[in-house]
Amino acid sequence: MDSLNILGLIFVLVFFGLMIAASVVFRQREGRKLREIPAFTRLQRAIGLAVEAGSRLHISLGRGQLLSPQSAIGYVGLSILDRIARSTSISDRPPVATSGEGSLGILSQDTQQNAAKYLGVESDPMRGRITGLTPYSYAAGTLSFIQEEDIGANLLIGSFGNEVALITDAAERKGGMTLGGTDNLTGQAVLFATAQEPLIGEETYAGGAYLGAGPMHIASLYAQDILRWVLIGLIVIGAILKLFSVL
Amino acid sequence: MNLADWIGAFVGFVLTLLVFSYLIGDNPLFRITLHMFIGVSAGFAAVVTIYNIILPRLFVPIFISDRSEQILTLFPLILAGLLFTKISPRFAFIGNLPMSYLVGVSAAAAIGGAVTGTLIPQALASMNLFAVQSNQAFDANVGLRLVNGIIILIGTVATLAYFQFGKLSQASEKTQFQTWIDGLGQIGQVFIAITFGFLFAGIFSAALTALIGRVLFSVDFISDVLGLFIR
Amino acid sequence: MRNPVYTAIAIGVGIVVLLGYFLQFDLLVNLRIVFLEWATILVATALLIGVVNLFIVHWRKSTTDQPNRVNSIALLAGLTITMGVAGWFGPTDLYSLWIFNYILIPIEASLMGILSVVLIYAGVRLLRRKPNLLSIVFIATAVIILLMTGPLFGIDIPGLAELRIWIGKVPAVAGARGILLGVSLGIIAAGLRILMGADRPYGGN
Amino acid sequence: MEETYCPLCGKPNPIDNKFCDFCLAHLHPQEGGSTDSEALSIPGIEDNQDGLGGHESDSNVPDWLSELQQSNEMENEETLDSESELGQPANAISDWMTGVSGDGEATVGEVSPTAPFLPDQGINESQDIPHWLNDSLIEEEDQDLLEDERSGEVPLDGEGRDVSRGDSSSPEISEDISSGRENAGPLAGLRGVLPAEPGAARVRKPRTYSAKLKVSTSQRAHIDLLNSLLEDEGQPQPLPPRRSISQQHVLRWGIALVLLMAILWPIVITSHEMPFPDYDEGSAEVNRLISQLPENARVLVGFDFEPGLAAELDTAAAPVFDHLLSEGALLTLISTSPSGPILAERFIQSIQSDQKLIYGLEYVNLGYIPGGAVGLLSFIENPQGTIPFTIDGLSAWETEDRNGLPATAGIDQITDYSMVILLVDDPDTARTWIEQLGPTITNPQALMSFVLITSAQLEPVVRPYYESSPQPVNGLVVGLRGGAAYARIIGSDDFPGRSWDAFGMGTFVAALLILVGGLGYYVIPELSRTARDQEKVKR
Repeated sequence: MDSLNILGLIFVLVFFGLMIAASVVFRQREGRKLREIPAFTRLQRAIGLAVEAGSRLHISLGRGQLLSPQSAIGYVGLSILDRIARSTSISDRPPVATSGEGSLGILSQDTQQNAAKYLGVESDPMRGRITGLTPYSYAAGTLSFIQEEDIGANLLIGSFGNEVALITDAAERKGGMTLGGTDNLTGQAVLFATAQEPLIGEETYAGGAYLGAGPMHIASLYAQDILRWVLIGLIVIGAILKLFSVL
Repeated sequence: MNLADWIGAFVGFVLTLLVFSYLIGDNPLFRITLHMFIGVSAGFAAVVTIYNIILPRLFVPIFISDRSEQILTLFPLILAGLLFTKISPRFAFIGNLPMSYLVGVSAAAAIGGAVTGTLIPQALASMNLFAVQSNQAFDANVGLRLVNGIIILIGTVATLAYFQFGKLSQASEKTQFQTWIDGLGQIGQVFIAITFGFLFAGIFSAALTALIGRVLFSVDFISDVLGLFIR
Repeated sequence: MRNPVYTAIAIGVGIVVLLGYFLQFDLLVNLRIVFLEWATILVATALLIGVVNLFIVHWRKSTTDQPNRVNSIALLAGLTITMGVAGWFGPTDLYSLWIFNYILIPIEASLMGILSVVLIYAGVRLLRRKPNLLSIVFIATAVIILLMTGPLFGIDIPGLAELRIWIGKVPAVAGARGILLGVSLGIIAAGLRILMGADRPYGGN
Repeated sequence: MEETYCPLCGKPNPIDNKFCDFCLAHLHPQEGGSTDSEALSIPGIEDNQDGLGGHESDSNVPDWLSELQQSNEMENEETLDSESELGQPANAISDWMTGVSGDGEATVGEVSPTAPFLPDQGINESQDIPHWLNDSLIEEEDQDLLEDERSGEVPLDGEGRDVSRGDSSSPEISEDISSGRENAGPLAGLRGVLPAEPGAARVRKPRTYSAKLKVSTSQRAHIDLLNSLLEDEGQPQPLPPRRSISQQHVLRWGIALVLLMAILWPIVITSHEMPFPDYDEGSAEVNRLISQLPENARVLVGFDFEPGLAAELDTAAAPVFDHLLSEGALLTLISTSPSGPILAERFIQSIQSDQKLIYGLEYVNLGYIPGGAVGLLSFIENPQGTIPFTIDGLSAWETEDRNGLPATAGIDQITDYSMVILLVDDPDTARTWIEQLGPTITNPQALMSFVLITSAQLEPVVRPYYESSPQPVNGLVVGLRGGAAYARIIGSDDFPGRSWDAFGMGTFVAALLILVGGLGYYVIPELSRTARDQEKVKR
């Protein structure tokens, strides 16, 4: 088990090194192009349309526990919230974030406040709402929020289970666009069928890079791409070694 | 059934109908029910948290533990106190300290959890499919297991390849390698669709069972009430 | 003006906890356990702050003259009564169980029941919205699994039951594993961005 | 059930909508695709556009050529129209020509050759012309000129705007060229002769031009058109009324109704036509493991599901717990979600009616472990240190200086339990438990077994663990199906047959709805679209 732990640490350190290297290299010259993810392309258009039409953008951050791997998707949601808040805060109706976990709610308020400070405008704590504290009550609260507000586009980037179908259904009834991505397998299956623009698995984590949240987001995608093949190589080699009982 | 159960069954029946009214369309009664639900579930979550964490971990050690444990408990007590300033927008900045602490710990926990809880076990599981000789030396179905193992391996690799973000060549024309990777990604998509389809059917089964549960409850309640009057 | 203190705290604590996961030195492991223990208490505190936040927001809504105030009143009533009863008698007392059994479960289970209609609706419309190979494979798999999960009136379609088991054992596992591995790569990247200070979701920036 | 998708915002709209309900964009792009016709997509002139539709086929003709063709055709159409409508003789053209040539001054002025095609009824001075162009601003002599022009009784199409839109100089030029015949000189009688020096022969005193704005009839008509366009722009277009009952509503209602009927039928009829599943390996394994438990075995039970799934997990777990309690097991209840402890208590209460369990003696509720995976690992490594008290504040464990509860007596570490049963609905929670408990379970020295009772949605996530070797999961009861299989194994009559029947009907109807409805929803609009396309081609 110890050797596996060391292997894990090496993996993380290599990841770290690759991210730094990619950010340094691509600061000096243009990096490779990213493949197109249609959902993000349409999202950018939807953001523009929503700002023009004076309707709200709603970012749902999910209910991921902060002390588990589910927190990571929450952070991705927060960086997207930050990016959007900085670009649309000047409009009449800045984006509103809903979350289903106490600490995520506080972080969403902090993120909005940072964005407001950056733009030099007043921040409103009501833009980071906690709509429920258990999965289904969170879905219920977000459903009511969508029904009551005039929302142009809903971004569901966070940890959701099957209850997310209630949110996407409410958004569809209201006629708003829904883009959804989560880390939870059942949540992904539901989003695949119900969201207008579903994101699959790792695609959700690339949201920051595709929406221009910072160079480190793009750098981390390159690191992911390299380590993906390293991982594939390790699995294939390991399988072959297992087959011949070497390992 | 005693009176409390009768009242409870009636309340449950009415609430079930109110929620089902959403199937006809959104309505104010449905929203009131939802809000009540949010309140009740938040109330339970708060009480269980107080009973299970705040009291035994934050306050009890202060009174009944030894000195060193008391001092150790002071840190989270102070951090929790600072965090409570987040309630007021004016003093919210004081709460940034515990929040940055929490974010640091949680990011590390996420990485640690992903590596030790998913990355290593899932990769090992993919490799172990091929450990046929050591464990199943006398298994007649070794061939079949191998074929299944190869399919799982291809599926896993193809699904991972599907997520490739960067284009492999700068040129506008696709290189052969890029075409090959794209093809692998397409295979990966099929595996993803199968997984989602399976999960979707499972989720539906779970939701259907919940629906059946509510319908059974309502039918039983109605028949009980009718039974009362007919008797 | 960014406050470097907060960033330093996040990075410092994060690195200690991360190393504690992989390196089995007593000091590191103990520090990790203590830091996580404190963080657990903070998460619980944050949940209570969430409840207070919910209360304040809806208190304000219910005291202003606006059309949705009755919703806020319902929420406040649910919250205070539950906290009062469960807090006073204990969360597993009979009174608390009455609220749980006859208010919480009927609403949540009914919402789950509604989900079944929502899911069929989504399934019916999927092919129209996204007419591609993925949707066809998705629908076909879902239909096969659904048919073979239930008893199907005792009709035995040869091969279909075996197909269901095989799908669950082989291709569905492969897809799930690929997705999980991809997600864990994403998690590591997102976590490392925080530990580098590239993402700072906490306040004070 | 037909729908079309907005090319701009991508939202679904009823097929017969012209404009998107959501963003008001054109739903059906203008066919023909020329910029001219697009620019002219104004309600008032759509008919005329249809008349131009014939040019669609000439897509490979150069623009300039197609424009010329277009203008010629229009000219012909208009002439014909005017004749038929007003009964004017075919030589009406010569009338206006004479009229113009008769008044030499007028030709020098800005009288456009298009004047005769302009509608006199289309000009409504009082209403249609902006105040800055009102007659009061126009000189009197120009007024006269206008009068002259108007008195020409030009044969015109009724739809003034339509005609004026097609108004360009090219038809007039071609008309001039084709019909102009030289009257005198050596070229007399010949058509299409260019005048040697137009106007040179007409000697006259240079006239004084007014600095005031002069507006010819054609300009006036153009102004009229522009004005009407501007007015149209200014006036809010009536939004296509959003139907309160849309196709989506009907579809939803239909699905809900069919599904409810399908599950109500077996519940009301209570016919029990659906056979229980024959054999389920995972459930059989759980049954075997429970049967092998020693007397008064300590069993740790994890309740990690949402209250919404209580119906499924309660029903699936009921036969398992019937069996477990009949073996005399003592239970420790635990959870990693806040609602877990209450669900656990509720479940125990629900089975109490059959077998009275005494709190503390036969079962104990430890409440919930916070911190997800971290908390769970901590509990597995050190149960007593992680959760020292029960949910109601009692000391949970037996220690040197404290008496514990009988249900947990003898438990010092996690491996002292004979079995761990987890009721779970979330894939991440399930994986967390399996990954954290895995090393303990797969240890060949361990005597503890790990059994899962899961919601149906978790099957692809948990089955690989059950199938793998060594097994981190020793037994598996999946959803209602697994519960029914278990009930059959132990020969229990308690399993609700009504639920199973309704479940069978529900899954069958759902599969049918998705398959037939999905295909119908996709195919019918496709078919009707093809039919429409064919109709268009025919037309």
